[in-house]
Amino acid sequence: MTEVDAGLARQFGLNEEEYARVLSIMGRTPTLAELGVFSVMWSEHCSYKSSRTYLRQLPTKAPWVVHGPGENAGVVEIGHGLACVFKMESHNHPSFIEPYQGAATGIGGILRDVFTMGARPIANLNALRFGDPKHPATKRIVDGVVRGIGGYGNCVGVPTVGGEINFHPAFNGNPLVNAMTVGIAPIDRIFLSAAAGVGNPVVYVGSKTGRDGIHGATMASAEFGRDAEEKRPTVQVGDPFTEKLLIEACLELMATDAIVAIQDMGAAGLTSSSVEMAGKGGVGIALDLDAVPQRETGMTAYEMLLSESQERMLMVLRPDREAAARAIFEKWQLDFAVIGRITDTGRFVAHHRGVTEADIPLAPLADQAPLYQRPTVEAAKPAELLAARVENRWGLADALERLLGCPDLCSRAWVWEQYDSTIGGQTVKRPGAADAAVVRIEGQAMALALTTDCTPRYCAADAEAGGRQAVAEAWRNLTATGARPLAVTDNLNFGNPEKPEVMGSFAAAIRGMASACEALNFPVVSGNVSLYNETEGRAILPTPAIGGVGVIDDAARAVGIALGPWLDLVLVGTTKGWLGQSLWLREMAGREEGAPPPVDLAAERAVGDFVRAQILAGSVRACHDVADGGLLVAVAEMAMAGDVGVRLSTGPREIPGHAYWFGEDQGRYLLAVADSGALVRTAEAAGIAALRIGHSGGADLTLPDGGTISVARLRAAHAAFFPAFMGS
Amino acid sequence: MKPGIVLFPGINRERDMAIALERAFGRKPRMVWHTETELGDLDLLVLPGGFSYGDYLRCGAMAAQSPVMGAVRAHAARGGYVLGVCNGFQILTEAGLLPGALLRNAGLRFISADCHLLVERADTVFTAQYQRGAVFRAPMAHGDGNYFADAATLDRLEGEALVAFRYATPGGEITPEANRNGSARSIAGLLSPNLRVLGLMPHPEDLVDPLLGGTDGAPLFAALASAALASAA
Amino acid sequence: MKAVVTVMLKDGVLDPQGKAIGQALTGLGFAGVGEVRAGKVIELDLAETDPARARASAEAMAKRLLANTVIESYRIALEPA
Amino acid sequence: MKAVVTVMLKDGVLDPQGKAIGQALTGLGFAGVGEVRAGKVIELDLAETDPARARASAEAMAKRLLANTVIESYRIALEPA
Ligand SMILES: Nc1ncnc2c1ncn2[C@@H]1O[C@H](COP(=O)(O)OP(=O)(O)O)[C@@H](O)[C@H]1O
Ligand SMILES: [Mg+2]
Repeated sequence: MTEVDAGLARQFGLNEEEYARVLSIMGRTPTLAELGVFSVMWSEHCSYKSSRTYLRQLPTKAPWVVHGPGENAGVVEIGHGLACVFKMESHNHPSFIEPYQGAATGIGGILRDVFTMGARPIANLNALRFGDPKHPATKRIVDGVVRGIGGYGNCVGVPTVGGEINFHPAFNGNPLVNAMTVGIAPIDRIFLSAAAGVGNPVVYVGSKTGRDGIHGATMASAEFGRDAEEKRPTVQVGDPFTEKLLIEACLELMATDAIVAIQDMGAAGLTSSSVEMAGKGGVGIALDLDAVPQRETGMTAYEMLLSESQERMLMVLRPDREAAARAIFEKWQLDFAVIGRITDTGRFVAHHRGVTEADIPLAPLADQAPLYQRPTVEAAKPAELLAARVENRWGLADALERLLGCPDLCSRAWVWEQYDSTIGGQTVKRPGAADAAVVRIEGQAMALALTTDCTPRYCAADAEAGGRQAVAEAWRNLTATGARPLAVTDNLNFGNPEKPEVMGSFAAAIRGMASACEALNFPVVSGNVSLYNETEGRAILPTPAIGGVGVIDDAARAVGIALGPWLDLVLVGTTKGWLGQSLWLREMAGREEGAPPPVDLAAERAVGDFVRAQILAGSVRACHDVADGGLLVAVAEMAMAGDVGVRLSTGPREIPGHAYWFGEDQGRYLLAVADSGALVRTAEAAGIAALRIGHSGGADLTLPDGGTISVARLRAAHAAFFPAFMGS
Repeated sequence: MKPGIVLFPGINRERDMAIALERAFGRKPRMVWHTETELGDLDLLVLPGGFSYGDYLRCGAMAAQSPVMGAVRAHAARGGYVLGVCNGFQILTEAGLLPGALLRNAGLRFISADCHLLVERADTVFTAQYQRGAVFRAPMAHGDGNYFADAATLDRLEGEALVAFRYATPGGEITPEANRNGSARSIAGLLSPNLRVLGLMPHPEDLVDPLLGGTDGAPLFAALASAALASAA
Repeated sequence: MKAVVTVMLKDGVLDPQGKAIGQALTGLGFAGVGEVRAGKVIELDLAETDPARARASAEAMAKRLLANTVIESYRIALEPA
Repeated sequence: MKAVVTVMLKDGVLDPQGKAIGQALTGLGFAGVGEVRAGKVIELDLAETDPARARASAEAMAKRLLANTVIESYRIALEPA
C-alpha cells in the first residue's frame, strides 16, 4: 500500500500549504484515493486557482444570456423558443504527445460539454496554432491534428464549419488545439448538473472505464510495484462511434422527464463529475465502485476515480424512470449502470470491495480550494511604428503575391477539405465562403454565424490591445455576414502562471477582452483556461482565442466574401496605414515590431452596426472585413472567391502606398455594391468614413502603382503552401 | 411509392436524406431501425450516409450483416427500389447487392468538396429528370470512395450500361483530376441489372436547396417522387 | 485458443497505403525497400480449445465478416491462449 | 528477405475497432468469442538477405514510421522472400 505523505502529495501536484489544508479538512491522513481526489480537484485545470480572480472581470450578462460561465457550456436565447449552447476547450498537451488522438479526444470532450446540456451539436470549429513549418515536428503534428479533428468530427456527423490556423516558432514544442462546439436546444429543456433528491440513483452511461490518462502522478510514484507497467497512464483513444451513440441515446432520454441532473465525465472523470454534481446540488453522493463498468481487470478505486476514459456520462435519475432509461441505453448498445445514490451527508463517499476508499466533506473541498493572486509584471507597451520609417522596396503585385502565399495567409482548403462541412444539410456558408460560417437551424429561417479569432502576434506585442482586438475581430467577422453578435466563448492559452510576465500578459489580455465585450455588448458565457504552455521553458505567444456566435433572422440575407462582376468596392472605416506588427512588415521587411493596431471600440461599434444595417437592407452583394494582410489582401481574397478581377483607384496621397494597402488598421470592411454613390452618401450622413476604392470585372487585379496581376496567378500562389508543405 | 430510411448505428446523414425526401414526396419518410425485419408497404428503401459501426474493420461491413439487410435483399429481389448513398453504397456492395468494393481514397485522405457528376443514363427511375450527358454538382464527403472491381466485372458493367454517374469536370470531360478518389473508370454511381438499385458516393441530398448553394441534387428525388405518383395512379 | 486472422488486399488490388509507406521509408533513407503491402490483423481470444474447431470457426468468421473476399485474402494462425 | 511487421495497440489502450468487431461477431452468433484486438500488418520486401540485418532495419523502420510507439507496440517476423 502506498504511503501517503507530503512527499507523495508533491508528486501529485499539491504543495506543502495545500497538503496541510487537506490534512486539516480531513482531520487525518487521506487515503491514496482521497489524495487523488484533492489533487485533481485542486489542479489548475479544475480549480482555476491562478485565473479565477481575473475571470471575474469578464462581462457575462445580457438580456439574451440564459446561462453564463459555471455550467458545462454557455447558453443564449436565439428566439423561436430555441437556445444556442456553446463552448470552446483546449487539448494542447495531448495533441503534442499524440496529435491524432489528442485532437480527436478534444473534439469528443467539447461535444459532450454541449450535449450534456440537452443540445444537439450542429457545428464544430477549431482554432489551431502550430510551430514553424520549417521545424521538423510541425508537419507530423499538423497532419495528425487535422486527421484527428476530421476523423472524430466526420464520424459523429457534426459539420466542421470554421476555425483558424497560425504558424509561429513559439508553438514548436507546444501546439494549440482549441475546439469549439455549438448546439441547439429548446430553451425550456436545458439540463444542468446540480444533483438533487436524496436516494436518487447515480447512473453511469457510455464506454467502460480503463486506465486511460490517469493522473500523471501515478507514473511518477514508483511504489506501485510489480505491475507498474500496466498502471502507467495511457494515452486516451477516442471512439467517435460510441460518442455518436451516446449523443443519440442522451438526446432520446432528454426528451423524457427521467433526468434530474447530468454531467459529462471530462477531466478527472468520475471524480470531478460526481463532486461537481453533488457540490452544486448541496447534497452528498455515495459511489459503489464495484458497479462501475470496467474495461480492465484489477482496477483500484484510485484508478477508477481518476481515469479519463472517454465517451462517459454521469446522470442522476428519477428512481421511477430507471427502467425506461436503461431500455434506451441498451437499445443503443451502451453500458448503463447504477453506481451510487444521492445522500444528505454533504460528503463524497466511494466504496470498493467492501472498503471505504474515500470519504470527503464536499463543502470545504470546494470552498477551501486554493486561489492564488500570482505576482504579475506587465511588459512595457511598444511604441507605434511610423509608416514613414519603413522603407518599401516592393511593388504592390509582388508583395501581394508573396503575402497570399505565406503560411498565415494562404488558402486553408487543404485542411477544411478533410472536414465534412455540409453534413446536416444546413451549412449556408461553408469554410472560405464568408468571414463567419453560417449554419441554418433545421426547420427555421434563421441561422447562426460562427467564428473563432485571435492574433497571437498582436497579443505578444501588447496583450491588452491583443485581447481587445481578438474580441473585436470576432464581433466584426459575425457582423460581416449580416449577423447580430450575441456572445463569446474563450480559450485562454498562456504559459507558466508562476512567471510574473506570463501572469502579467494574462491579466492584461483579460482587461482588453473585458473592455471590448463591454463596449460591444458581447458577453462571455463560457470558456476554458490552458496554462503551462511552454516550449523548452519559453512560453507560447499569449493566445486568448475567442469563439463568437451571432444570429441572423433570415439566413437568405447572409452575405459572403465572393465578389461578383461589375460591382463597386467600398471601404468602410478609417485607414491610417498601421504597419506595426503587420504581416507585410514580417513577411516582406522581416521585422516583427511596433505596437499592434489599436481598436477604437466606439468606432468599431458604429461602423459595424452601419455595415450590418446595409447588409440587412439587401443592398450589399458581398462583404469582407479587412484583417491580416490589410486592404489589398482583403480585396484579393474577395476577387479569388468570386473569380473576378478588380481595377483599384489610387489611395490618399498623404499615406505611403505600402502602408495604405498593407496596413492592418482595425474596424474596417469592404462592401461590394451596385451603386457606391448611395452607400457613400448614407455613410457620410451617419458620420462613417466610406470610400469607393475600385470596381470589379475582367480577370486581373489592376493596381494603382501601375502593376497588374491575374486572379488566376493569385489563386495559384494562395493554394500552393499546404499541398507543398504536407506533400499531397 | 412510400420511402423509408434504414438506420444503422453510426449512420449520420439520415436527417439530410429525410429533408430531401420530404421536399420531393411532400411527406416524411418512415425511419426503419436496423433490427426490423418487416418493412410493410415501403417501396423505396434508402440507405443513407454516415459511419455505420464507426466504419470500423471495413466501411459498411458490419451494417451489411444486420437483420434488416435480409429484408432489404428480399425487397430488392422482389424488384423493389433501393438507393444507397455514400456509406449506403458501401453497405450495398458489402451486402453483394451491387458488385465491387469501395477502397480508401487514392490520396489516403478524407475528401469533403463538391464534385461534378456526368449522367450516363437518364432512363432509370432515379435519373429520369436528368438529361443523358448532363453534368450536375454534388458534395462528396468520404474517406473510402475509391470504387474497385476486377476488369471483367468493370467490362460487364460497361457492357450492360450499369454505370449511372461518373466523376467529371464541370464541362463533362472524364479526367484523372476530376476523379479525386481514384475510382476505377471514374465510377461514382452504379445500377443493378434491373435498374432498381442505385448506389453512389456523393450526396445529392445535400444540394436540394438554393440557399445551400444549389438544387443540382433535387431532380434525383423529384424523379423518384413522380415515379411514386405514377405507381400510385 | 487465440486465432490471428491476417487480411491482405489481393494481388491486383491497388494498395495506395502500402505504396505510400514504401515511398515514405525510402524518403527516410531506408535502402533496398521493395514492394510494401499494408493489411489488417485481427486477434481473437476463442473459448474453443480444440485447434481444428478453433480454426474452422475463425475461418467462418473471416468469410462472414473479417475479410471481403472481393478484394481481400486472409490467412489464419492459431496460438495457445 | 520479407519482413512482416505487426502493429497492435498496447495493452490497456482502448481498441474501439476490436471492441466493435467482437460485438459484431457475437451478434452474428459466433459463440465463445472473448477479447478481440485489431491491428495493422505491413509486409516489406527487403533487398537485404542477412536475417540479422534485415530484422535490424525492419526494427528501425517500425520505430521510425510503421508504429506509433506512444500507443502501439510491434513485432517482426522474417520470411525468406
Ligand atoms: N476563460 C474563461 N472564460 C469564461 N468562462 C470560463 C473560462 N474558463 C472556464 N470557464 C468556465 O468555467 C467552467 C469550468 O470550465 P471547465 O473546467 O472547462 O468545464 P468542463 O470541466 O465542463 O470542461 C465552465 O462553465 C467554463 O465555461
Ligand atoms: Mg463538462
